[in-house]
Amino acid sequence: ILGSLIRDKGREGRRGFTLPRNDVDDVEFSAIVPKERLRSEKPGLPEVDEPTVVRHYTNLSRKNQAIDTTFYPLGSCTMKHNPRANEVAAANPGFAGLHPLQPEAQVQGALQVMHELQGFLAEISGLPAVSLQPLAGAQGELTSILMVRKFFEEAGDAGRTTVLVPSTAHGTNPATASMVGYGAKEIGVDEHGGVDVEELREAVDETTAALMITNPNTCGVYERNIREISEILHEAGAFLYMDGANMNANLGRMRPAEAGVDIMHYNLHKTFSTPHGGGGPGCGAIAATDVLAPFRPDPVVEREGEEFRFARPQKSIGRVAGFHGNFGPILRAWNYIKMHGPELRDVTDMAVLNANYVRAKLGGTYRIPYNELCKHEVVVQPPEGKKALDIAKGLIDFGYHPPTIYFPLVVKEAMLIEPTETESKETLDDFIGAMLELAETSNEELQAAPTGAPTRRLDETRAARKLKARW
Amino acid sequence: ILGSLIRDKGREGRRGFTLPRNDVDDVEFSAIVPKERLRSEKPGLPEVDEPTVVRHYTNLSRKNQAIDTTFYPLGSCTMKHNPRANEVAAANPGFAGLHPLQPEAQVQGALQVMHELQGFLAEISGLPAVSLQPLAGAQGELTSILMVRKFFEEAGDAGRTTVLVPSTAHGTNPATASMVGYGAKEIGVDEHGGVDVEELREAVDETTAALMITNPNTCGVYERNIREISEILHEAGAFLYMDGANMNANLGRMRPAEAGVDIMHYNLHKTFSTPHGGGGPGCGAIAATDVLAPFRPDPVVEREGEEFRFARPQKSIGRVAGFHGNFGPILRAWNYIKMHGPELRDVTDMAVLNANYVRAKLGGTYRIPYNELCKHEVVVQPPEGKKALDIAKGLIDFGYHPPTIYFPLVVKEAMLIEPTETESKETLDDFIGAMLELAETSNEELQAAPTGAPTRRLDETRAARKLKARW
Amino acid sequence: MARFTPHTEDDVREMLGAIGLDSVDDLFSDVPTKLEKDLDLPPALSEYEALRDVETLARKNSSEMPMFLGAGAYDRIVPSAIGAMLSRGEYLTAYTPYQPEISQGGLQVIFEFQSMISELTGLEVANASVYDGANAVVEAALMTARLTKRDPKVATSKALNPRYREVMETYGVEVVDLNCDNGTTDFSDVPDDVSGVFVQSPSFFGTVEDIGAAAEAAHAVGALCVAVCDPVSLAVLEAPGNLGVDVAVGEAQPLGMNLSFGGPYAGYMATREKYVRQLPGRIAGETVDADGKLAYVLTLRGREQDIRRARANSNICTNQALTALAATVYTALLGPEGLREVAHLSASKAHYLAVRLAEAGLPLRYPDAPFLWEFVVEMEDVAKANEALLEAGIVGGYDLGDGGMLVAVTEKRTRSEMDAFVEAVREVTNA
Amino acid sequence: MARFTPHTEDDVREMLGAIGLDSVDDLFSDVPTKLEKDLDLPPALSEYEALRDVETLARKNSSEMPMFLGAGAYDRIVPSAIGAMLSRGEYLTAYTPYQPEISQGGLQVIFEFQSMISELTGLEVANASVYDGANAVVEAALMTARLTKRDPKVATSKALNPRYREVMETYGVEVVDLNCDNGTTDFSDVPDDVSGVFVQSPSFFGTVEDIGAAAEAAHAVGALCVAVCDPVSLAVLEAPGNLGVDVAVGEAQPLGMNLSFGGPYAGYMATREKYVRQLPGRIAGETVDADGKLAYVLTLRGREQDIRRARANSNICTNQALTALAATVYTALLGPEGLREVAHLSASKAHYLAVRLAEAGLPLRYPDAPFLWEFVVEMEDVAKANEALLEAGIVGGYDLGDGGMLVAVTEKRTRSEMDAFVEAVREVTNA
Repeated sequence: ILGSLIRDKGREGRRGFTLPRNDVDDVEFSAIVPKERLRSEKPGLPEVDEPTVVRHYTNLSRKNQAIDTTFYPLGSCTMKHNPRANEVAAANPGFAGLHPLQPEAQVQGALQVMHELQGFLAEISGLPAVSLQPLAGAQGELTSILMVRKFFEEAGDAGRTTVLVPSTAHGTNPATASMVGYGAKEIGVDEHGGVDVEELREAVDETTAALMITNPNTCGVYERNIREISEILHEAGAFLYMDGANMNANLGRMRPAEAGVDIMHYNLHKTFSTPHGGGGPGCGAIAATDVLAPFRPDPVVEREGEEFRFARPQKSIGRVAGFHGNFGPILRAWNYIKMHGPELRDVTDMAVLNANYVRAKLGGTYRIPYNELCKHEVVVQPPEGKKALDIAKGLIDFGYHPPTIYFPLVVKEAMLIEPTETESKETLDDFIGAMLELAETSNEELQAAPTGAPTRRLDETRAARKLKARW
Repeated sequence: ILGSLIRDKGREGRRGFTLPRNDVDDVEFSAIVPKERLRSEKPGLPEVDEPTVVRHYTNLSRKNQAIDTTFYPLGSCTMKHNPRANEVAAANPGFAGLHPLQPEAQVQGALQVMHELQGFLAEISGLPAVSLQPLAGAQGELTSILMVRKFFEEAGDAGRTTVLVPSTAHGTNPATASMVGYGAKEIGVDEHGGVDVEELREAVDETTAALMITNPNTCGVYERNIREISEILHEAGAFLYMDGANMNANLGRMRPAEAGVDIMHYNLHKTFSTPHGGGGPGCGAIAATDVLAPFRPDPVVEREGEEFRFARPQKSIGRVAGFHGNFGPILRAWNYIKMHGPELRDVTDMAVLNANYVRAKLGGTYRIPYNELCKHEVVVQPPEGKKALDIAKGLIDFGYHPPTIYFPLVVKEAMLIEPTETESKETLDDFIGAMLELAETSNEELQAAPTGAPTRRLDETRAARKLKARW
Repeated sequence: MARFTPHTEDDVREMLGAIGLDSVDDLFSDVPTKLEKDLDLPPALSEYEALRDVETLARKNSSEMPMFLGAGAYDRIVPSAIGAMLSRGEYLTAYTPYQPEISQGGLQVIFEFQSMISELTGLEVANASVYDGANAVVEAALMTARLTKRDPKVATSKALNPRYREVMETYGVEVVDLNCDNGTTDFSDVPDDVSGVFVQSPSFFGTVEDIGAAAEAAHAVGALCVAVCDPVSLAVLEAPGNLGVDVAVGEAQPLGMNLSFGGPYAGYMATREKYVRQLPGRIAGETVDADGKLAYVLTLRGREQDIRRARANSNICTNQALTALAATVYTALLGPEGLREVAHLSASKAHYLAVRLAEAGLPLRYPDAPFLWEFVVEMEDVAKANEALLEAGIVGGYDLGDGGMLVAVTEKRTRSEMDAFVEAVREVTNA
Repeated sequence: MARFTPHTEDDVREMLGAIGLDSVDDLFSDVPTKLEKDLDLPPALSEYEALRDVETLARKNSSEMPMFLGAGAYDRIVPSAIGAMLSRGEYLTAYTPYQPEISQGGLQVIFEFQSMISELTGLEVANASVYDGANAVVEAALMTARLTKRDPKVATSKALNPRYREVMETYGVEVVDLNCDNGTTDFSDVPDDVSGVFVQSPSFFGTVEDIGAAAEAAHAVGALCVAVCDPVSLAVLEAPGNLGVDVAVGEAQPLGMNLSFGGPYAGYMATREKYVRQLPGRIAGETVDADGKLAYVLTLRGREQDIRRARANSNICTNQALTALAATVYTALLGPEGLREVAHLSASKAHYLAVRLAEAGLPLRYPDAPFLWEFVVEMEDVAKANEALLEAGIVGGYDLGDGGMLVAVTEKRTRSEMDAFVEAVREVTNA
């Protein structure tokens, strides 16, 4: 029963929701719309009752693991606990029922939230010009690079054709560069896992629009040459963009502005703990220097006396979202930051402590390619002869969500472990114990894993070869 | 991990909740309370963080089955779907934040809800005098019998010492009679599963205070002699009390008043679908004739013009609850009834249809002791040689919550199946299929069940013999 | 068709066919008193319309204002995580855990609740909760009668919440009054035929009573001592179990339950292990399953109505499982230090307000009795004061009806709310 | 210590010891640009204080009023069961289902969402959703460019939501204007170098467009046709897949999502199977596990950024899984008949209001164009009308800035609300 689709649980004529009675004259569609534009066949949607719907989606949920059920050290995704206060905030009908096009005078509370959050994000990054509009991290990247492009357009500098991307970068970075029309050129890493400064120096020239850096990078390593890197770019008239996916390692300890970053995106859902919702929605707010401020998406929120209002930045790239951004995550991030204040630094401190603790305990058994201080995540490799995939599937049988695997690409059999600050030492110790035990488990046994999950390993090839993406 | 207690997941100094800062001078307890009245040792409570709390109780919940996850035909408990609209209603801060002792002028909305529900329950039962105060079905029984006792006290009739209880009654009935100080005398059943009228006639005399009847009774059978029964009692000056646990079989089809019932209790949580919450809270509202009205608990809600107010019934038995009753379930029942209106009858119709369908389909394989029309539940017996307990445990492995077993006591190896109206034919067919398959399963295999649940069968004797009821 | 029933006309026809009937009406052919008319109820509303009505009536209430009402129910902070847990369908829509194999979640919650109550009260065993504080009190009174084999008769004072006393009287418990003129009870003169001596601390008037004296007095006459305690106070006040009491009971509402116009709340009950068989209500105990794995189950069922029927120790059928879950999650979130801080904030603020009121010429009724966060202040016209407070957007204290206002101050109250309280009351008093 | 971190001082000391460090500061010794001051943020608030601020700001908004605003986001009934499902921690706090064995719940939801979108649009394959309707539109535009191997250039009219057009322009899509003077678009003059022809129906002005004509025009010049459709309208309007379109996209917000000041919503995208490799975003597909058991998995990953990097068909990383769940639960609850009824109620009411406004001297701008539940009414001073409406407790329509008010009427609106609307507007118009 659990496996069957909602449509299979229905029968023609069943209804899961009752609507109000019509209190005006009934209109016949055939009387108001030309017949050929009207639907000829009823869509094949479920016809089910509320009890069936609730039971179906409750049981489906029970086939998911999540932070609420298990440790979820998915590297680069910052799967921290989501405070339930944020959910109460987001459910407030005074916000949940607000239409995005209501006149500004009717939405002063919402605008104040946005304005305050803009200020918080400016302070945390040191970059004064914020936009909350991008709807996800990847869109924050795109927005940033679009702003860079527009800057050069406005400056009449047509020769900027390339965006540099370290080989450790998230896949979204080169994809973003391409979408904006830049060639993406890869830069290698040095022996610490950081950007190879010499290679960078050689690559940067007058065609360079920007370097897209992640700091700490996806090897979990702080870019110790960050100042030199930014100087190299700035000397060439190019920008340093920072992918903020890893901001959880920086709060109150490092501000991108002081490191020479010109523009960055936040993943509000990661760093400021909006529930990830199974993949979204998120918010990819950006923060930039005053130089790039005029290019921000339209609109941003400004304050005039006691009034808040929308404003179009002077040379805006235009809008990247239908409305003002994902207000739900915006409200949650605002609430989260207010519950922490300057103590946000503790978040970073404990996240980094946890990652280094895992590093210290796994080292010796697992290979640590960059075994120095890591920041909020650590990349490890299984013992010789073992596959990251097998260890990951083995972890499932221990009740854990596996780390990110096969990323960063620069590390073979990489397992990127991000414990986050909300996990206790006991949880980490248990996880470490499982990892050590798996290192001793035979490959045969590992390859059979998982055996205790709702399914065993899937035939992914078949899914792609015989595409069946609907009922 | 899942099995360990919340206290074991903590460590001294951890905190799961942050309180506001003190904005007045700190008071030292030693300065305001004599030292010997102050706590000498810290209580051994968990010291855990919010992430741990949320994960712990989320994972515990996943070891429960419930209506939201599975068919739950627990006889006499009316495990129907709980509409989520009721939860939204109950969460409304305009009700959830209301103090029970706020002056009446401040709580007119809440009083209106109570007054309207009193009216609905009067209409549904035909009994005009309602009290919403009893906090559970069992307390509704108690309240009813206390009212009966008070009536006789006021009438100066000291000779009423006995309450009659059919052998099919819920255990709460005789327990209630005892608590009120009555002797409980059992009446047997006739060949239809109904009260044995002849036995009743012989038992009723001037010492009889009341008969506590359940209708339909716990054999799922409508008391076809209900009128005769009430006449017998009334002629003897005694009252007919009805246990309303089974009101789900009566809505809009039968009103206790017309059957001669003098007083009854409702289980609002059963009939009107407040979530059962793992055992409570419920609401055991009562409804009575005008004769018994003056004895209702203090207070009831009255309307005066546009104003609603609390009033003490003239000869009230007093209060049975600290405040006005379980307002949460009251609000939900009110909302539920408003969403149904006179169509409440469909609830009963479909509940009775479902039970009879199960009866028709199981008959032949299972023994049906009273194989006539049943109402909203049906009592069956496993095939010769099989135990109700084993079938029940076998159902667990099919993913079902078992029916009530070994009740009613008058039927050996009884399995009391109440499907409720919110289950689909497909669900019933699957359940019936499982029941039929279990009838064919060897006892050996059955006795091993369940094997797919979070635990296997428990050693209940050990729990009682070596009581360990705390960490 | 009703709103939450799946059946289509085809379903109904097929099912009637299987039963061998022609119509739904036939399902009721055995009902001699069939109702032939429609119920006279307002027409069915859709969910949206019904919830609109809820909102309309909610707005007729004065809610979400700073509140100084207590008297048995307290306006405390309810952490957001509680609602998230209570809304889990597996808790919300289950019933009494009769089938322990698929109810381990609920059973362990009860076990943890019991453990927390045991820790707070200093007593060996607690039950899974009863309906509310008042019912815990009356069940304790009946327990003392069964244990002492005396008639249910308890000695207590006006410092016991009058609603608790009323419920006891409804249940046929005789109540003997002890003196409490100075706000604390005098236990020196307990009649020797009572089954129990009841002491509430903090008392109805907010004062911290001498529980030890009550226990001594009870035992001197062969009675049991029952303490009635606000569980939050037990973070700072001595555990009743350490003061000689036999039973501790109380209202668990302050542990994370919404005020909700008086319910649902939960009553807690704890006692010494030797008295456990007279403890009413559900009890979850530890055991093992067929594989020897630790598990929980309802135990000592022999005490209960469904087994023992007329000879059960109470007719109580279920506990308040969901509100007990709220108390469990609350206590886990707060922990001993958090509870202590709740008590500390409340007491600090209450003493601030008491001083400010005294300065404004509104004296404490019991200046010599220790109190935590609730106190009686003398006032010319309490009703008038409460009206003035309402006008200032404040829910005032409880009118004792004798020129006293019972004022409760929780951790939610701010200095500025208290200053506004004093201001509003002062104006009326001076007028 | 921050609020949601478990570590005690002992934990920290022990862990630092294991790492071989003396202090937490040492964890940052590799950071050359260490911040030496505290962040200048307001002091940390407790949960209760923070939520009090939320409430304070919420009250500064004009919410919970009858609303006649649409223009891309609609005030529809959101069934209560949706919130109950979305708050399940297993959905709420999971991430992209990279590990399918422990993500079957989320994956099946995506599969069901895709199926429903396929059914509504009449197209073979849908993705797991993108950020919002506007982004679905621009992604469709880029798709047409990839598929036609032309520059991204689309022909459309002012009847396309201007915000969608703006986002296309931001992304570098060239937009060519078609005529739509009478409220419906004239597709007879499409330039032959466009990659796509876009038709929104119901259009931004609420009118029902001729999608078939758009498809024919597109194909005539070797371009693709993209239809932008309100999914609720697809319960009654012909499926775009049956009218020759190649891609259908739109805003899924009307399917059970709160207005939430503009987001989170979800954009849907569906296309013909032959184009699936150019469809951006996540796609869940059916497969089997090692035991041959049916299961779901993210598939065709080769299109995506994490595999293909610079050559991916989009930089999109995730879908809007939680809001897509809302759409899925909504559509399941309503079903085809329920959706149709939503459409029917909305259309009936909208036509009632349009007639009443016309009677009051406020005519439709496009009297000859068919519409469902949104229409443009001519008005002297829209801003003034909206002020009058606000005074009457009503959120007015969308000010087109040219003497037109775009009025949306959903199933929530009542006759009396509409009468009040007419009344308020009439007064201003007559004044």
